[in-house]
Amino acid sequence: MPIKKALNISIEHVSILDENGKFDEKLGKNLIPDEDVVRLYEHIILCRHLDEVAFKLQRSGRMGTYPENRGQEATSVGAVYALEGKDWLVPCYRENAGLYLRGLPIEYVLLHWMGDERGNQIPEDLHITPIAIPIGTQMLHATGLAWASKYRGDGGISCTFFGDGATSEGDFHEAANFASNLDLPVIFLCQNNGWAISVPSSIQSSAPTFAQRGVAYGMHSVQCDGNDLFAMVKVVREAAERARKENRPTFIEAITYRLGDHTTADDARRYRDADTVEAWTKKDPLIRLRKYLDDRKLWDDKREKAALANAKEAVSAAVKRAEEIEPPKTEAMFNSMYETLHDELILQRETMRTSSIGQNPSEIDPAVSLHAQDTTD
Amino acid sequence: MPIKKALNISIEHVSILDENGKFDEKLGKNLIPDEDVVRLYEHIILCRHLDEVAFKLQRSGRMGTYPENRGQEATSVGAVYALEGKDWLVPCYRENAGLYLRGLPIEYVLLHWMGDERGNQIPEDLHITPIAIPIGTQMLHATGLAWASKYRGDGGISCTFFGDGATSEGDFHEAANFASNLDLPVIFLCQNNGWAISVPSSIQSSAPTFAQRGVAYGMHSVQCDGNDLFAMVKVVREAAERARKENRPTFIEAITYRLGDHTTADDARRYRDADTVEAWTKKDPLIRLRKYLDDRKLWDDKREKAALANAKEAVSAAVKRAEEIEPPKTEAMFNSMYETLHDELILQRETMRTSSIGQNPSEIDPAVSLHAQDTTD
Amino acid sequence: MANLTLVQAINLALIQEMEEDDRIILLGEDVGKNGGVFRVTEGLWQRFGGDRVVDSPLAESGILGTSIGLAMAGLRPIPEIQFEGFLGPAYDQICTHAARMRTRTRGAYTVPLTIRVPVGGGIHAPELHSDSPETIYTHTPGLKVVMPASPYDAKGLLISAIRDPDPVIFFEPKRIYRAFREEVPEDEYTIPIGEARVVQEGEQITMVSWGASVIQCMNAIENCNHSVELIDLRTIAPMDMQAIEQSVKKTGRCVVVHEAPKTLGLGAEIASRIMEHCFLHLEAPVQRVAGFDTIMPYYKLELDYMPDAARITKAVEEVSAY
Amino acid sequence: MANLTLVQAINLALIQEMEEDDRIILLGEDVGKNGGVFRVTEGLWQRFGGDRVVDSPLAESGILGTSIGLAMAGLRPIPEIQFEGFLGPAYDQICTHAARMRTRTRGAYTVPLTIRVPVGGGIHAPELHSDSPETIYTHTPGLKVVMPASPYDAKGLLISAIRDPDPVIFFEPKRIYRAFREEVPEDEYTIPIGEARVVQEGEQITMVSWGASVIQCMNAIENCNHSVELIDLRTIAPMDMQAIEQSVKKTGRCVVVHEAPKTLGLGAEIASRIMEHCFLHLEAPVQRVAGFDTIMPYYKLELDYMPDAARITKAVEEVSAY
Ligand SMILES: Cc1ncc(C[n+]2csc(CCOP(=O)(O)OP(=O)(O)O)c2C)c(N)n1
Ligand SMILES: Cc1ncc(C[n+]2csc(CCOP(=O)(O)OP(=O)(O)O)c2C)c(N)n1
Ligand SMILES: [Mg+2]
Ligand SMILES: [Mg+2]
Repeated sequence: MPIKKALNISIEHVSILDENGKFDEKLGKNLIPDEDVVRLYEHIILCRHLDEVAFKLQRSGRMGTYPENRGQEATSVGAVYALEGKDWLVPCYRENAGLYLRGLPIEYVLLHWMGDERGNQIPEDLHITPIAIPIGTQMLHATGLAWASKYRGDGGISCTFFGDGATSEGDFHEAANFASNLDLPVIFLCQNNGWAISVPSSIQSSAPTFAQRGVAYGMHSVQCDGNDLFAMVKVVREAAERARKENRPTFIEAITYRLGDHTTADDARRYRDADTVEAWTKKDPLIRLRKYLDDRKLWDDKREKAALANAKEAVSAAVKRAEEIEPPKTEAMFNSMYETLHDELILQRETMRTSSIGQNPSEIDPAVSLHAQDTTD
Repeated sequence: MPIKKALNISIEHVSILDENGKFDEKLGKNLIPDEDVVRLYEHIILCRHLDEVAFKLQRSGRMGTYPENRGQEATSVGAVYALEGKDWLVPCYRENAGLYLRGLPIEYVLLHWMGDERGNQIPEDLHITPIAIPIGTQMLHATGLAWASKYRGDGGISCTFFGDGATSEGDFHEAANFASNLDLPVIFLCQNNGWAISVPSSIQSSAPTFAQRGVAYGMHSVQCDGNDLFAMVKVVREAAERARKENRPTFIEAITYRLGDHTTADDARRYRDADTVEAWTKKDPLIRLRKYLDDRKLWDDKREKAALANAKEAVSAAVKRAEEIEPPKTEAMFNSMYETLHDELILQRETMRTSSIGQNPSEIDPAVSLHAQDTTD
Repeated sequence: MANLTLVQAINLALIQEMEEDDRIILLGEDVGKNGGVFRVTEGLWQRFGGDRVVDSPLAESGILGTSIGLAMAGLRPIPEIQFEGFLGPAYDQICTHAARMRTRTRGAYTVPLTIRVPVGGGIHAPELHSDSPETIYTHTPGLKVVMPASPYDAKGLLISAIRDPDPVIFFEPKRIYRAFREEVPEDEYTIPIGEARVVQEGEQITMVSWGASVIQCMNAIENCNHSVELIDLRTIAPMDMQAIEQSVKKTGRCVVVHEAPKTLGLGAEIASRIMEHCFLHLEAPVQRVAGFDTIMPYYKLELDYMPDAARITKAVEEVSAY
Repeated sequence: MANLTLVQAINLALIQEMEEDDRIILLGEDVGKNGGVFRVTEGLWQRFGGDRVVDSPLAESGILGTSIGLAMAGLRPIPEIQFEGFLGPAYDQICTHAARMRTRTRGAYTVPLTIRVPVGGGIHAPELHSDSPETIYTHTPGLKVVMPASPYDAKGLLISAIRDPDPVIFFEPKRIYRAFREEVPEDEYTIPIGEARVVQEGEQITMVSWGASVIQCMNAIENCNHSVELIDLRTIAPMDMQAIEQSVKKTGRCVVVHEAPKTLGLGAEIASRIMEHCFLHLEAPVQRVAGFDTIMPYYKLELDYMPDAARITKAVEEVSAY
């Protein structure tokens, strides 16, 4: 057979709670206990409210650039719910909802965007790495963290979050390739939200799916509805099991949509039409979750109101904590450069100068400026 | 259908003249006219001889590190044969055989490895870019060159050559992704020769094929026997047509084997066993081509002898040209830094100094060293 | 003549050069319909179409490497890297290929491209959006590095960069993208790469700077009792040493001001060359008012990091009292 | 005590540290069964197994980025980059993450890793196998940069680097990998990072160098009529300015020698600091004997590019006649 098949592959798409609130009982059964669905729904309400508040903080000059998570919350919430506390979360910047679920206090993220490194001083036991600004780079850290877990045999795995745009970076490729070839327990969770700032996802990949990116590495790859909390929990749980039991990575394409601007520095009306956004608004994970809860009599307007009130309280307390933190001391920018600072750095910190005469004021004494007089004639 | 197929894909493996010399008449018919098979066979004989000579040149200190092509010649020869003169060849360093077929004088490659930049001063009409030392980087140039061809509408395409190891680099990913998403006429020709120096290809990819790397980009991908001149011509010709007519890239995995050491600086016995090498020796493209020609009465020992004599003459003439070139002038390292050199560079070139006093010898004159005396007391 | 911001001056230069030369292709992240995150390429996609103003995949090595291929084929690509902090992934293509192709091939291949990159701090941006990496590329032979400090210079220098047969990194000081306006001629004009500008003449102290720091220098000079000669380098590589030498031989004192960290910031090269060229004329050691040898902090502390008028003024006073 | 080459001294240090500390993992291209292309890791794969000595895929950003993750988790990865010319793809991970993680997180995360990289010219290697990129990483706050010039120092410095809680780039001057042997104690010992070594004392001229150039300096001094004090920096970042200052205040004259291009080579920083710290003691401008501001040429011309004893000697004579 001179022409023969070298490979045959297919990728599945998973959906359980669809955009109309239709629930697949078979797939969804026992996936999430009722009380947890309620809790996660409340959590998303809180995160949604936080986004609103953060947006206003930025607009009123109380915070720098901020990236809304609005509309995408189910992706990270579902993923983190499906993981264990010892598993590493290696985020980009659009998965706050998941990080809070793990236990990251809200003010950390606020502080980060308020231009304060203390927002990254993440408590050790949370197993969360700091928000990654350079796109695509953090996936390699996830690979390394997973490797450490495997090396130590501590049973932990890594889950790294990134956007459709991030899959275009070489670092994504190298991370996925390392994970697959070295058999590392990593979940690559691609949040395909349709956009990388103003660039549509079709420029990042002209292939029918992003999920097939994972095929390159011989990695199990799957696509799912990222606005479907249940689908997220299912695929991440399966991926986590694959990682924990077989040390094999998984690539997940979660299809979602960025309902807001890229960040507060962006104006999405410049490059996308309102109709598409409108259509996606109807696929909001909150809407279908509410319907799910309503159908099962797990929720009502009173509880909704209470949840919102709780959210407001929690968010405003967090904002207060973020805003009332004492201003960072100037010396902070020196102090954590190394475990032990070298002389030049100490001198710069003590004098707040880089000009040598200023660092050594005795040199300004006219008595020592002999030399200057010597040569001016 | 909450779980549905998002994608179904398969990859073909093409073989026409197999390792036993068995020829698939249907696929191979009219692929290469007899006289061209003879010519290409003779060409590979020449390249094989060149490798031997180059090896000896290195061992006797007349040349630096040199990478043998031995055993892989059919890959690049088949590819270049299937392309047109206006198409860009964007090589790594293990496709000399193809470059010579295009018309690159042998002494260019020799000069390169003799540590002489003039070996890269490639005549314009050859459409060959210089040997690329940093692995993986040249594929992006191929993407850009193909883009320029498309932009100008000159009908040209690009074919870039690289190894199995190179597919692990982020630049490969970015090149393939750009080519696919911007619809550029590029052929990505992966020479999977089993090794990246001492590292087996299984460390570069644990997937069943390298060909599936291309699937990630929604790119047509195919695997073939890289030691089969006919299969190479077929897949590259089809890829070229796809590029020329549809501006679509193709990923080709050509399975071959590095029969020699990685380079003359390597000793492959340290990391691989003789048996595997022995087995691959039998799959040498020359052996099966000779059988093909014998079967068709296109060849005999007399012609073989004549071909070898011709090869010896051509190679020794090339070595002579490479060795008899006048030594490069020191100033050459300055002269092509920019189209117009800046003052500092001219000064460095004229004085061959970087120390300022040396660049301005008047400063050494005792008459001007007044200052020194002034301050020593 | 129009009264333009630096952003508008660059935009105008791009339009005019693209009208003249259809070998020019712009590429980068968000440079198309959106007109760039700073709106530098605003309107160009609409004017020249998607074949010449191209939103690329999110991959800086890809942008640069592809541009190198375009340039080797004789086109004139102008890649944009969205922020200086994202030059990192493109570093390898810039330094191992763009900078080396001409000399590696002894002139058979050249890489005429202009890499546009917003640079520097002071706008309350997130991490990695406020750095000053000019040392990295100035230390790399084969590149030219340009950084304008005014709208007028921006237009003239960018046109020179685009027409230059060698790779040029065009750093745009984002802090002054819209900080002030200046009269900019409608017609095309060039400012030669490699020539500094004496912003203001003076007799007692030479001050050397470039980019947004030039404005800090002007602020410092305003409230200063000394006669300061301010030189705006405009081109960082190659450096106009003649202008510096001439001035320092007159003043005998020099202060260099830059945002990049002190250690191996460009100030080190300037100070060394001044010592080499003007040793007998120096009345005081050349002073560097620079960023600290720390990572550029997040924005709450960025103004503590960056040289400002106060730090510059102090250095001026100290160096003149020396 | 054993009489070892620099390669052997490094190999020994790796073995001893790996025996002591099972958090150490080596990774890189060909470091496993093959023992590295320079045989620096020879025998380690056989001794410690494939879990601790790992042949990685061919991807430098991958090697570094993965190492950063390993280090953040508390392990002590020692990645090897096969040649300095291939640091390019790893540049972004080194500079945007390894160097920044501690200060970005105010100490919550640290990146204790040792990046081993053969460096420099003089061995007739192909393109991009002979460069000297120390400036790039010395200008990047958050890193430490080390380069030994002898087997003894190599062992002691490498052990310090491995035990250092911050990221260290350990440059290995490949030209002297096997150029000579030296007595190296069997037992473990450390040489502190940040301390220079006075190779030879002298009164008239201070000479500062590091790595393989130290040998060129010694050759130059041998045939020299002046009393030269030779300082081997050993650590490039942070620099031992005290040692330099002390010497230059005594001699009043200084020559710095390095392979990297002159412009913004480390010589610029050393010269500037000397001017800043020793202005009134200087009898002559600090002289830089460095690589030219060209791309390191292919090997036929590499010796014309690199500072050798003849160029150093000339500079010594000139600076003393000044
Ligand atoms: C290396 C790098 N290049 C460019 C940027 C600028 N930038 C910030 S976010 C972004 C788009 C990211 O898109 P995607 O990965 O899809 O994530 P999303 O914002 O949609 O969640 C870009 C280009 C960056 N932060 N890092
Ligand atoms: C960026 C980079 N990293 C490392 C090297 C060192 N190196 C040279 S060849 C090689 C292996 C290449 O393997 P492959 O791509 O399979 O090509 P082959 O040599 O097998 O033809 C390596 C690691 C390099 N040249 N460039
Ligand atoms: Mg996105
Ligand atoms: Mg190979």
